[in-house]
Amino acid sequence: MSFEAFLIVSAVLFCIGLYGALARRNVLAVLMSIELMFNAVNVSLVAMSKYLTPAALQDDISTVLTGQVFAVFIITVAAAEIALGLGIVFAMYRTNESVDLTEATLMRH
Amino acid sequence: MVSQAVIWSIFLLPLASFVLIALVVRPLLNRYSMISGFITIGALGTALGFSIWTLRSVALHHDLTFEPVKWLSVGNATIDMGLLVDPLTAVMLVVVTGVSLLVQIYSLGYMQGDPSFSRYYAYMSLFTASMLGLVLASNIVQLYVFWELVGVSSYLLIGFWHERPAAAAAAKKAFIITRIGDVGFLIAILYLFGRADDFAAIGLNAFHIPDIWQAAQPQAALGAVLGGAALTWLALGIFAGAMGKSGQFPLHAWLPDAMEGPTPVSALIHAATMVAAGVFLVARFFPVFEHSADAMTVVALVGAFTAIFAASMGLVMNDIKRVMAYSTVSQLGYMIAALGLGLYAPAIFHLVTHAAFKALLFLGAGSVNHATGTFDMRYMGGLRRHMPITYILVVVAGLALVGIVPLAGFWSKDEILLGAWNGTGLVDTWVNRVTFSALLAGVIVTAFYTVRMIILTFHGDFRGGIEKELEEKAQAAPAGAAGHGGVHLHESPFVMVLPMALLGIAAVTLGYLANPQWDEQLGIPKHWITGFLADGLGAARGLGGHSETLDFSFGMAVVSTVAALSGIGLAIGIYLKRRDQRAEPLEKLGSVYTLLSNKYYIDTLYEDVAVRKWFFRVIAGTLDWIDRNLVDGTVDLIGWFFRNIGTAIGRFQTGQVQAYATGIAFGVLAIILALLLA
Amino acid sequence: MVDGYNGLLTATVFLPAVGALVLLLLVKGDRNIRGFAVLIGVVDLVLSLLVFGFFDRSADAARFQFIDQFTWIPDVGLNANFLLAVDGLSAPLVALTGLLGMCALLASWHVKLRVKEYFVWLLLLQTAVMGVFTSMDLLLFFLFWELELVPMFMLISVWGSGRKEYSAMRFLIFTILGSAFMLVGIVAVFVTADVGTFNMIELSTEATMLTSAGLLIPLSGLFWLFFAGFAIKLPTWPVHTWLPDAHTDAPTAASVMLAGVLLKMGGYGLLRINVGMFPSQTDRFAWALMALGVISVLYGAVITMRQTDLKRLIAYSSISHMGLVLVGIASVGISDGVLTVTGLSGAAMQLFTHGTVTGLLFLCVGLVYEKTHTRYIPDLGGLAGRMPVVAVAMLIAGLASLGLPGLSGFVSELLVFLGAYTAYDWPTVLAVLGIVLAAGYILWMMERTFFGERRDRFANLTDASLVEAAPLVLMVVTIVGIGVWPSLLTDVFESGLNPMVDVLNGVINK
Amino acid sequence: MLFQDVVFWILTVMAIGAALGVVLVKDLFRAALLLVVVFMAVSGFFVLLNAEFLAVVQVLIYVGAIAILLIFAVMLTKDVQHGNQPNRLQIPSVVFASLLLVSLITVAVDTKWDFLPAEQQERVELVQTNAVTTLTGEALTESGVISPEEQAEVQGAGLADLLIGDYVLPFEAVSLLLLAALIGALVLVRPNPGTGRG
Amino acid sequence: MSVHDFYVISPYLAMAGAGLLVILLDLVLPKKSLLPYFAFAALAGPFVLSLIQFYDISESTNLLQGSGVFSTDEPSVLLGALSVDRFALFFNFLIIGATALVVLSSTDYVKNLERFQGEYFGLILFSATGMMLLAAATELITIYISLELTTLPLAALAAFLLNRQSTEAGMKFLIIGAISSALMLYGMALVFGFTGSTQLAEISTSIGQATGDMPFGSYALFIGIILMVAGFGFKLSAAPFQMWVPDVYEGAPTPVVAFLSVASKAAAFAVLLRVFFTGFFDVALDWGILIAGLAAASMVIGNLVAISQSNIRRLFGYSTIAHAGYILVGVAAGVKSGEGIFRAPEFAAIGPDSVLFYLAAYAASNLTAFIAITAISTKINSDQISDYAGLVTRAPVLSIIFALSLLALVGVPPTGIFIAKLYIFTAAVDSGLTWLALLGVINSAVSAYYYIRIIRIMFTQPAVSEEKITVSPAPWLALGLAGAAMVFLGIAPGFVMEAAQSAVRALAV
Repeated sequence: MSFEAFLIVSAVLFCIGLYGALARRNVLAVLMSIELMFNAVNVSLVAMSKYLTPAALQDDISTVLTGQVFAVFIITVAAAEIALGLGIVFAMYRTNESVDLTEATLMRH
Repeated sequence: MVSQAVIWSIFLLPLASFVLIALVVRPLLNRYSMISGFITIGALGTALGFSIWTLRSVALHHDLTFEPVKWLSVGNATIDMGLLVDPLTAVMLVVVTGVSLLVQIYSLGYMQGDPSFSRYYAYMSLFTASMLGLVLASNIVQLYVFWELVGVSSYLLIGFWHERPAAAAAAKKAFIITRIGDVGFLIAILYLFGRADDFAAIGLNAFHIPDIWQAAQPQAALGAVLGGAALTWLALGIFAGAMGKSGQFPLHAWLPDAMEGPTPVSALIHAATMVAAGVFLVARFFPVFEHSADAMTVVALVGAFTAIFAASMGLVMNDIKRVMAYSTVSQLGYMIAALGLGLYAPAIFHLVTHAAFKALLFLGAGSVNHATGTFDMRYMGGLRRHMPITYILVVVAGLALVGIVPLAGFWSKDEILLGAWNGTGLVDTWVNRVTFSALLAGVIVTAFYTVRMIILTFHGDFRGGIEKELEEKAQAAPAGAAGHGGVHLHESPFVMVLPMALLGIAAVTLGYLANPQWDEQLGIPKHWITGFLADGLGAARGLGGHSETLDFSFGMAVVSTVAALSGIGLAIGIYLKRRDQRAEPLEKLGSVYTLLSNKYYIDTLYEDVAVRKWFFRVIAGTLDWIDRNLVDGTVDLIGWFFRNIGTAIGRFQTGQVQAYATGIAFGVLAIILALLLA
Repeated sequence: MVDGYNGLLTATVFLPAVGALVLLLLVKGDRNIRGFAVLIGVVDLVLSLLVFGFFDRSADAARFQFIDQFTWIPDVGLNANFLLAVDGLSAPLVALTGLLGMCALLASWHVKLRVKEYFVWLLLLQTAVMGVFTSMDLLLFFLFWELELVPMFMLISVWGSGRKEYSAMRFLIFTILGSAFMLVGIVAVFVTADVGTFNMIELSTEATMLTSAGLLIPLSGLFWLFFAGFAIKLPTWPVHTWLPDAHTDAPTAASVMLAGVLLKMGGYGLLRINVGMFPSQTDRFAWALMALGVISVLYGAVITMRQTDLKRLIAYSSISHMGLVLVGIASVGISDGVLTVTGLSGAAMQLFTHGTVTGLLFLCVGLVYEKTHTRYIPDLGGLAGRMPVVAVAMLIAGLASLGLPGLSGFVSELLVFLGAYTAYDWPTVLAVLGIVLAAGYILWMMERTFFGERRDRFANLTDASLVEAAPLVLMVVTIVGIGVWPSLLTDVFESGLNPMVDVLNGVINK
Repeated sequence: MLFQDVVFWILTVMAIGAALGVVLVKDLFRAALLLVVVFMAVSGFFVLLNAEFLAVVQVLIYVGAIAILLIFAVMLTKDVQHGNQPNRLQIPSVVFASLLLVSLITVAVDTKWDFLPAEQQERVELVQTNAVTTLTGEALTESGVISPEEQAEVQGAGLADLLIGDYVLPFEAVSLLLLAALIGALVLVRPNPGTGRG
Repeated sequence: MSVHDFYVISPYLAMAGAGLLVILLDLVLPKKSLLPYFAFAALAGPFVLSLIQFYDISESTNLLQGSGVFSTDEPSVLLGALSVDRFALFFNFLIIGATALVVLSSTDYVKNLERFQGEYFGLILFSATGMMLLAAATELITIYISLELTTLPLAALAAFLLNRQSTEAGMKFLIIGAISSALMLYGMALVFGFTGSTQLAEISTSIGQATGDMPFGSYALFIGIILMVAGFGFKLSAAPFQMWVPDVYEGAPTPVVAFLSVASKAAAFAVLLRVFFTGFFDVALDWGILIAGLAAASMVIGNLVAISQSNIRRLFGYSTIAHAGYILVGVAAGVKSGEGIFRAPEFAAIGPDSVLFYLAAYAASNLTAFIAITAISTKINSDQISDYAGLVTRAPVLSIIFALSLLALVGVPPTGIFIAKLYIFTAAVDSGLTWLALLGVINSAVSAYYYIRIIRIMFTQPAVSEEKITVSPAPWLALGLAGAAMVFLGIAPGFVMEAAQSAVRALAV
């Protein structure tokens, strides 16, 4: 259970999320995949917080929490993003009768 | 002593006449267009007087060097506008103003009623001014300037009846062909400027004609600036210009076509003066030419060949003016050949006499045309009964051309033949022999076609004139000829006959009186004109004193007369007694006749093969194709490429948002790879 | 450089623009608009003639005169000045612009479509061109250089004929592409370590000139960057293809301005910048200029022969004639000895004379087109009888174009050839052949258009009216005047070019 | 450490397996539920990484709010039957994702990370584990943080202190962000769309 | 937080407050048409505060370093997260100005909305707050939050019309934005992990210790910085992260597009400069090449694809990509390879100077164009370029101003972008990027083709309708202001240039 292991898990989660975000047709599935990516980042950040030396450790012990603070913000932003995202999804669903991204190609070329 | 202002005014008077007619008379007083004629004649009369004054002054050895006016400075040389007055100039001035004056008087009658009367006189004035400027020029660029102006005057006058397509085409042809020769002249000037530093080093101006003479003297104290092969090329460049203007083979093709102009124009420009400018040019630079045996050989051979070559075509022409045109080319060949052999004075002498009798011949042709409306000798005949004065004058002039004692042509042509036989040592002997033979043969041919022309025109029965011609050709009357349309067989009016008569007098007497062969006549010294000119040349070389002239040789006189008479006899024998007046006996010559009447196919070669086919279709066509398809096409292709590559890239824009995200992922990985590999 | 403010040049340059503004905002009615525009043209012509006339051409006079200068962009980033001045090279071109601008305005008397807009563009164009010839700050120079594009583009694409939009676009893209290279050149000059200035006066003075030390781009690179911009404008082979299109489809006045002064900007740029600022490179690459020049001369002339559209014909002949400018500049390439001003002076003269000659040709063609409604040569013929004034003007222009002595074209061609021959003899001889070709196409064109039998369908043609003839007369007088007394111009040109020649001699004999 | 390793591996399998499920299963509803599993597993990781507070937040926000919202959305959009179809970008997605994975793993393994020195481990752990609790002096003394300065320092290093201290600005900004997002969402689900065109 | 801290962040608070105020006013105001004017007036707050701050600090100082009227000796809690210096203030003015113009130009546009006009302006102002913060942020978390604060309201605004195009645009913007942020976050995480800090100043110190022989000296930095570039690249609309741009530009409300293309882009460049020059300068030689590559790709792709567009907003989408390319040239030109054995990167201030100037000029020109497009498309109800035919007869003055702005975008003098391009290419040549400058000018030439095509259509083709196009006073005012700025920057660029230089001096490492 080394630092690298956490990073690798995070990387795997991130890439699965990326794959999902790129390859799913349903917009909700894409949003879920994006959440996966955010979570993956959070795992890395917290792991770094635990294992690595903060630059200002000598001056300020609280810098060991930077990663966690970062994660808190990411979680919050993710929530906001999902809220807005779902708003757009509903609007899109109302006008398009579909949440399929391959059908949302009115504007192209 | 004649003053500078007087000499300048010889040139300026006709110029002023041109300006006055062009800017005042033509736009404002066109209804009174006769004024133009009088202005011109007045100006030329004065100019003639001044010219004679100048000639006298030169003959009295007055110092006539004047300070030139700076026109343009270029690097180490300046292009000046100045006066170079030597015997050659003086003689030419008189010839030009004299012939011009007579022709202008003649034109009063000939051009009467033409709607563009003023324009005609304006052009004529411009021409005369240019020609005089050319003669007076002291600077080679100045000479070139007037040389070109003379060319453009000729262009304007040939194309005077511009509504006749043939006239417009002939004008263009004349200008372009002479311009080809002028390129040589221009390159010679460029070469001189290229040596300007060397000139400047010894205090000379590369453009100043006397300085060029001086620079070409190998024995000059200052040392030769010009020499060797360069001198030959320089001389040949100048000669190229001369060839163009004087219609020497192979640049002769324009001159016969130039007969599309009004006949007085032909008389003045294409017989007496402008075409002689080539001879004048070679003479002007004779001190340069004579130091290159190679150049002299070329000049002599070209002249000799042209003399016989043009004469041969004159044999078969039906158009009276064309006969004379070829005759002119041929006679110019004599002069050029003479210069090539080193016979400076005889060449100019011949120029002078030729100016008189050839102008007369042309004016005679104009007179005939005035009566018959045509120039085609096949529709003339028997005119001697209706226009006796013209007949007599034309016969006199014709015999002068042939060289019959004691008419003017005899004396001058004999000098040339004699000089060719004797040689001057400037060229190899074989050149002398070849030239002499050609010129002698030329005498026979000249005699033949002259007599043929006289017989066809004046003897036999009248064959219908322009009316008959139109009937046979069934075509619309040429617009410009309308004024002379009808056939009214009678002698020309006085204003036309008077100048002819004066020229006739000159054609009879000029030869002997200008150059008395044995002793002083009427106060004119023995060998006056040749001696005068030869002295001038000596002065140009930097030598003082009197120069050698040729003494009359009975032997040569006999030989040339026999040759002339044999030609005359042959012509009389063939034409005068022929049974069918409409037939052309020379047609019996078969393919030779065809060759001659097609002018050796040279026009075809030039116009159809060289210009139309090779130049226009092949070269210009190819370049045009390249321009439209390759150069332009490349541009269009690039444009097309950019437009379409944009569309192609736009194809990735599928509208599906994840494709865009994939683009981002791809971008990230591409950057990683690129940086790793970089 | 001493700051100074004379004001004459500023007035000359900006008067048309101010006039355009006033026209746009205040003047109503087509008649008034025309009259006002022509008035502006006359005043600007007078101003430009004042510039030319009062230019001190004595030997000890200052090289640059009538200096108008103030700081434009302070020395914080770009250090550019508003700097107008003329030297002997630009003073005649200013006069030329005034003259042709005036003629173009007069030639537009019969424009019916969107009259106000038309004159506004035309006046703006004049300001731009005037600005190019008088700016002595590279940035300002470039500014005016670009400013000229839009009016020209609009003039062609709105008031033109034929494939006008295509042609206008082509003109635009070519020129912008050319100026793109130039811009990089300007930038590179500026950023060079110890330069940091756009001041063209300093950059063309020997002491403060660019040297190969401390350069980011080699001097040769700079030379070619500028050359690219000017060559397209000139235009030289093989970047000439925009010109025939633009000319063919442009309205008369635009053609006059395009051929008369816009092309001159290219030649002026070559002289002012390529020769003036990069003498060593000009010397080094003179052979290339010569090659391009000779090719342009011959290629343009040969293709001119094939043209059947009058304007296209003149356009190709312009390519040929502007090739001579390059040939003249190539006189710099003498291998030894002392360079004289001849060739450069010839090139400058060629700019001026071609401006007047081609301007006149286009004016005439414009009149022919206006009256016959065709420019297709085979449809024309025999016009001389119907419109003698136009025919005479056209003939004079044509003869000047083929280099007839006594008319302006001869002097410039002669000087060009004289100069170039000392450097490259045989190539010059080739270029000289161009004058035969010129005689060919000009006279053939005259023959087919004006001479020959009268056509019935032209029976009702009228000759040029007084207003139409006025610009013709103006130009003919100039052409003949310069032809007869060329020193009037050459002296001025030489006073501008001599300093360059002095520098060049230092380079050549190094 | 064995126990923690075992937990780590269990969580890893859970997280990755569920994540794969999220992106692969056809039924969107199940995908959403699997997403909850991932969230829980990540929460577990947080616990393992001394971030108990974060684990709680994770559960509260992700599972309690985000997942629920998503499940509602899945049900409301009635697209469940179409489900979680793949699009045509399968191959590039897999290729790019795996390439990125390779890069990221390289980063994880090959970077010379600046690991925490062993002597600091304990203090850091103390700060991290108790980020949201107020530690008594006693507890600190037990953990080896004895000097008053050190104690004060550790006591001032809570997450909450940071959020209203050093990170007050992002904290304020994020509140604005939430407000904006909510307003945005509110506007977008309004019943009567404007008629204006783009 | 001390009083001084509040003073420091007062422009941001004022901006956010303005947003809230407008939303609240919407609830109480009876006459909705006055709303834009209130929003406009509310911008005076942040503007005046920024102005005060501007005169309160001198060059290369930071309001947090104890200067200013409310200065205290106590270190601020904001230290490290924010740097309110001339650089930030330059962008404050730029963003406030752009926002003001967008608000003014929206007056006609929002009349189509029956409700939620307040929210429309509120979201714009919130987004503007984010942008201003972005320009001042010096810490990764703050940067991230500001970035999201910028992006999310814009996504909502893009979908604001709730028709198919608009929602699609909003959805695309949101999803691409989210994926980019995720990538960027991973990058930030790696950078944070390697350097042990989220503060740019500390990152800068640590980064110098990376000594591996891979690019950027370490794999974490290598991948981390590239992922961050991807995230910023989305905001910059730089290739290859640009593909969302045309679609969103086509679908979103026109004023929003204007806002997006001007203010959002400016903020993105601000943060790019801040992060790369303050944080990552030690590895500048590596990212210099990277940015140069992006610049080249953006210019080429933007211009080439724009040529074939028929929808004007789509065309402007590609045009904005191209302009991002030009500006990136300036960013790349900020790095000079130093001399000596180690060839440490040298800071070339002229690069960022030119970027700032370009952004100002681009803002003026592009806003002019977009305000004109808004005015026109509201009336002719079409975005097809072919429908702009003969516009000169229907709205002469508007057409002329629009044409001028198009010429400005080409870079024809005497407009701001000409000087800006000159400045940028000067910087590029100065830093040895002549090839890039050459590519840039050639691209400018290519761009003339499609910009001038629009002018040609407006001026030379016959009008489809005779109906005049009328514009209400507020957009006229906006158009006038933007147009004047556009020309002013070309004729007298010195003032803004000096401001840009003084701003960049604050950035200097």
